[in-house]
Amino acid sequence: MADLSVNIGKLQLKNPVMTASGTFGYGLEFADFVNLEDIGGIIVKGTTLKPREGNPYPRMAETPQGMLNCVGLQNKGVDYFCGHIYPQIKDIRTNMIVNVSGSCCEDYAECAARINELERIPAIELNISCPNVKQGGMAFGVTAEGASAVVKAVRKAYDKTLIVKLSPNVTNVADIARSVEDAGADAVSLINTLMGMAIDIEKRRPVLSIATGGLSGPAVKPVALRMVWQVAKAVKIPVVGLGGIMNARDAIEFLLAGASAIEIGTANFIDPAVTVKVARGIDEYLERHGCRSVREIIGALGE
Amino acid sequence: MADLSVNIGKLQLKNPVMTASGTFGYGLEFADFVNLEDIGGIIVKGTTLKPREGNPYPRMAETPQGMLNCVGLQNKGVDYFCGHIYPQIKDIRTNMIVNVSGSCCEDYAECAARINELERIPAIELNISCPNVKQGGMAFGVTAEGASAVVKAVRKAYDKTLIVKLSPNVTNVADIARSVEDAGADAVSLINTLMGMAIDIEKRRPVLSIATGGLSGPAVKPVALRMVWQVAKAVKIPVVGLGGIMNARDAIEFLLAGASAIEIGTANFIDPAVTVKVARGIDEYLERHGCRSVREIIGALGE
Amino acid sequence: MQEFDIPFGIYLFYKMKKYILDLTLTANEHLRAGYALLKLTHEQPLPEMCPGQFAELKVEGSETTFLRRPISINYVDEEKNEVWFLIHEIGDGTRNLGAMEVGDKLNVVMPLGKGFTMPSSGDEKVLLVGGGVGTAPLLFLGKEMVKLGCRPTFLLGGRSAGDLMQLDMFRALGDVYITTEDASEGEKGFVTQHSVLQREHFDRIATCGPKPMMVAVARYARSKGIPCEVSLENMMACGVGACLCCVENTTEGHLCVCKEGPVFNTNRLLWQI
Amino acid sequence: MQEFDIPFGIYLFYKMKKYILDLTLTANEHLRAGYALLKLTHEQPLPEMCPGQFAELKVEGSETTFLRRPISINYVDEEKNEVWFLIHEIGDGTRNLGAMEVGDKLNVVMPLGKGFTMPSSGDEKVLLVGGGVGTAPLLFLGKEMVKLGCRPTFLLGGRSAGDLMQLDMFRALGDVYITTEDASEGEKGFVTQHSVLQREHFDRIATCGPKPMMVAVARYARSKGIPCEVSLENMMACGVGACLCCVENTTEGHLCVCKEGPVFNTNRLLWQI
Ligand SMILES: Cc1cc2nc3c(=O)[nH]c(=O)nc-3n(C[C@H](O)[C@H](O)[C@H](O)COP(=O)(O)OP(=O)(O)OC[C@H]3O[C@@H](n4cnc5c(N)ncnc54)[C@H](O)[C@@H]3O)c2cc1C
Ligand SMILES: Cc1cc2nc3c(=O)[nH]c(=O)nc-3n(C[C@H](O)[C@H](O)[C@H](O)COP(=O)(O)OP(=O)(O)OC[C@H]3O[C@@H](n4cnc5c(N)ncnc54)[C@H](O)[C@@H]3O)c2cc1C
Ligand SMILES: Cc1cc2nc3c(=O)[nH]c(=O)nc-3n(C[C@H](O)[C@H](O)[C@H](O)COP(=O)(O)O)c2cc1C
Ligand SMILES: Cc1cc2nc3c(=O)[nH]c(=O)nc-3n(C[C@H](O)[C@H](O)[C@H](O)COP(=O)(O)O)c2cc1C
Ligand code: FES
Ligand code: FES
Repeated sequence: MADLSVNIGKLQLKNPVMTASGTFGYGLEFADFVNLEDIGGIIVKGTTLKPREGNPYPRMAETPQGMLNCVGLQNKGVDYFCGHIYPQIKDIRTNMIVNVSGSCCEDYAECAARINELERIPAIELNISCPNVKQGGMAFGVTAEGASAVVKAVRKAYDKTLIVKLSPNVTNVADIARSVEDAGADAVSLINTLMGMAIDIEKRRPVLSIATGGLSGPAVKPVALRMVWQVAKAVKIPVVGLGGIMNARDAIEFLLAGASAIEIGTANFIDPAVTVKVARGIDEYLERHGCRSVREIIGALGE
Repeated sequence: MADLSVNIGKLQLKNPVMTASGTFGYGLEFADFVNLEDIGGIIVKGTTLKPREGNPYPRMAETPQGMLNCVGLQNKGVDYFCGHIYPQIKDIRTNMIVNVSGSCCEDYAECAARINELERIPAIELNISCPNVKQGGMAFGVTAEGASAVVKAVRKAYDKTLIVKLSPNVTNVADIARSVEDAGADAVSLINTLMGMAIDIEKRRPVLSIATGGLSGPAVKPVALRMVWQVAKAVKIPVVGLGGIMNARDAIEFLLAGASAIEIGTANFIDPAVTVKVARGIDEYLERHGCRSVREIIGALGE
Repeated sequence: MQEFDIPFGIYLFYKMKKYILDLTLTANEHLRAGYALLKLTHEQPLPEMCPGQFAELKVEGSETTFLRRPISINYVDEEKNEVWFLIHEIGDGTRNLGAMEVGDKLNVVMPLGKGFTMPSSGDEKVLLVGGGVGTAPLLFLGKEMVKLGCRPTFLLGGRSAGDLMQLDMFRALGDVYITTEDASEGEKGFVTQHSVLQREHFDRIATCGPKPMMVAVARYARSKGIPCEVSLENMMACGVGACLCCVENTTEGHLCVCKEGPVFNTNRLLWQI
Repeated sequence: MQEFDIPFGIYLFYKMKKYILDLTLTANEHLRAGYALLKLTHEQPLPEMCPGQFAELKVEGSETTFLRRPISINYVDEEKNEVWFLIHEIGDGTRNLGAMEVGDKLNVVMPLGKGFTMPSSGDEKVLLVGGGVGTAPLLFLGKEMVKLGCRPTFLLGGRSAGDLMQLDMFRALGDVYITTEDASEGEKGFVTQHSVLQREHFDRIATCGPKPMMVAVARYARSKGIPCEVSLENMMACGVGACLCCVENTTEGHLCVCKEGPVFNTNRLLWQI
């Protein structure tokens, strides 16, 4: 068995496989299918300062090798998280990471500050890229200035590992990555969903309640991989790669493109045990290629 | 049979189905499979002022429900087109439209001026969005200023129908659409390919010769549809929709989203006769829904 | 650790463990055009399941089907170690399922969701109302009720006689009343127009079928003050309460049909009843 | 109107019309592990095809196969109105093709590309060199040469005896020489080491197989001044010269393998021979 451990800032992962926010609940929903402690990190649902009901139904549409969602950050707010969810997940022996969202810098910072107090949460992932909420969300993620402002605000309030999740719905993702690096992020993760749409031609109206939603799954993998490659070349901080990863082969593509770790989202819906299979598959690949550590293949892309 | 005719600027199409540049050659390659005159318009290969050899091999990678290409505008230049191709295609009784590319405003304008002289070419599609060439190409397509400059230059040199093809690799496609509308475009078409990447994990290098390429096919359809919808709301000129259209249902989604016509690209590789099938399928849908004309469903999207 | 403190009001249904299983098809019976009854088994004893719960089926060989498909548990044959799914072939996914052949493997995640409330005594008079493929979960429900000593009453509706499936099995479990819109079997009309509703009193109603039917049943139940549970459909992605795609508007806010349901007491729903 | 004035140096091969056909599988013979010989027919007479041409096959039921797959025409049986494809199962697409069952439909676009140059007289001594699945087009080529009165010489290579397929059919057409790397059949070594190359003189060589083999054959041909044609592989999308994805570097610039090839005279290639 190869050494699968990687570091993201001060965060130590036993393997580079994490779960993507919004697709793995609080981990507990998958406890029947996988040993949660075999996963490098679990990034839980998007959490906001105040509770949110999310968008009306329908929130989901299937697309060719992908899906659209417009959940819209439904969650019971950070207080509920700290009081009710945290006690249930704090003893899971892997990195439990909270995905934090907001609609203004203050909200983001206050939410992060609250989570900073939770001993067993070693990192947050700042979601500045959600396409499914009217205010804030993606707005921060699409300009270097917006991204920088929110990261600076959170950085003051949060002293553990700060991962910033980038939007793919931009002209130049490397610029935005550099701006959040300068603003103090410990790592970036990408991609969040691509903004898309589906139409019901019989009813002649959008399938989703708010017309548009975020595209995820294998369909977006080529775009995600390109962006991870561009960002890994542009910044010095670690990059976490995601978008359409279905198996170990996909995961290794992201590692080779320069990602220090990866996240698995939509694939959990197709195979609830996919995470541990990917970790095992990476190990097999390393063995086959005579690598002692997964770190040997991170960014190891020839011409 | 419903009335399938639509207008794009001064251009009259017998039906809203066109072929996407770079995927249908000069039409002749498909003459064994479909009656070319049953297609609303044929947009031929990207043409540049000077001949181009394109990128080295490999230029193609298959992806989940899509493909990447980095052909890089291989073509023999506008002189060769005018002298050798035009005589062969000028008598095909449908709209033969030339897709024009360049690396600076002058090249675009000169190329367009040459094509302006060809009697049987009623329109050009200006490709300001090719992700596969180093200079120019997409660079023009990703800023409102760049797009506006090249459209203004071409508008002076070209007096027939000018369709401008937009890049999806941008933060705000509606802004760019508005800027080319203001610069004098008669119509916009979108989307060109999304920039993506694929990696060969055994060889540990990118699959494509220039690392990245343009993603097309069903995988991109949700993104394309969303952008067409956004642009159709933002501009008054007609919108031509494309990206992943495989069948009549897909085409109708684009029409409902606000496209006055559609283009079919990658689907021609899967079924060389798809174009006429889509035209027929649109007709059947209209009959079934009691519509006399396809124009009744353009932009007819409820909430 | 795996216990949930009711976040979002979600709770585990009998804390039942969920499994990912590769089942083997033992029979595919085409009960009528467009409907397939799949019978599947496993080399291990099948897990415990409750009526109203469902499974997420992985569709193989369909280029257009990306996500799993939620299908109710139609019946469990403990002796044969079989689980049955009744499939209405309405799209590519269900058509591929309906085309399965004996010996084929089917990957399922199950059992999922919260099923019907079981009667607290054998004396309860329970009415089970189904329409179309919505009759599927009622067969298993009826069977489990019989085990508890109940004799359920079934009220099944269809457009015409040919629409009704598995009638023999229903009849073996309890009284069966039928309505058809064309009067080809039973009384003419919709289920809520059936005379048995006037004649008899019920302590509890469970229903599954097209939404207009379920709304009408719920309205009847409310008018009589009878507790009523409905099994809802919804577009699902994860099936385990993780993605929050499949919400229903309830008195407690947005609840996930896959986890808090698919069975809900109508009192919790914000339907216009 | 459909005639091409050699744009990009591309010309129509005998101006042959291309068809989209739904063929029916009449046999699937597993010649050895991982290789399937598909025999297909059509209710109409099959179109005219030339050796070296290929077809684009639509793979059904594979979630990961999006594009068609280019496969050489292995053989045409005019009497039975059959076309054969020899499939090496190396990925999802070819594995799905290899799993086809008698009676299944296969959608093909054919015939595509430019095949081998045929000898100008029956007196020409032609050497056909193949390796691995690259022997596939040589069977059809040999057959057509025999029709012209030639007796072709086949030189076939493999790692070991079990790798060689359709030997009986080759032997019925001409002399067959074999090399295997493990000496389990014929001479030991690579095809270019076979003694027949020293003993006999050939007027023309055609080859198909792994690139290193084809390069070695081309080098031999050049050293002897013999005209040599090779059949190239390439990643294809359209298969008809429309997308320009499948280029090979030639003395005339980038040429499409699907339209200007797949067969090229080695003089036109920029290979390091
Ligand atoms: C808890 C639950 C239990 C179910 N039990 C059964 C059952 O026992 N037997 C059975 O035949 N079906 C059942 N269904 C419905 C079944 O899941 C859908 O019919 C199936 O997913 C359709 O897939 P498809 O690929 O065939 O159709 P698609 O091509 O995906 O869709 C065809 C049409 O059906 C609609 N549709 C698709 N999925 C759903 C859905 N989940 N809910 C409502 N409409 C949908 C689409 O919008 C579209 O108009 C159940 C659904 C749920 C949520
Ligand atoms: C003109 C032509 C004629 C051919 N004739 C035959 C034939 O008669 N019999 C036969 O078995 N095969 C033939 N091939 C090769 C065949 O097309 C590929 O093996 C097939 O496309 C692989 O598809 P797949 O889905 O099984 O593999 P994939 O999963 O797509 O790929 C598996 C591996 O093979 C490589 N590969 C895929 N396609 C090609 C290709 N076209 N060329 C080179 N490498 C590729 C991939 O990079 C990957 O490493 C021919 C190819 C061409 C271009
Ligand atoms: C149903 C659903 C809900 C999601 N919710 C969130 C969220 O709350 N916060 C977030 O940052 N990303 C969210 N995402 C985005 C995913 O974390 C991930 O970035 C995206 O799905 C791409 O990865 P994938 O293709 O592996 O799914 C969500 C995605 C899905 C499908
Ligand atoms: C092989 C290939 C070559 C292309 N060449 C061009 C081109 O020369 N000019 C252009 O504007 N678009 C070109 N495109 C983009 C298509 O015209 C189209 O915008 C894109 O493929 C999306 O549509 P689709 O999903 O229907 O293919 C090319 C696409 C492909 C796949
Ligand atoms: S389907 Fe994911 S929460 Fe219900
Ligand atoms: S595959 Fe399209 S040009 Fe050859």
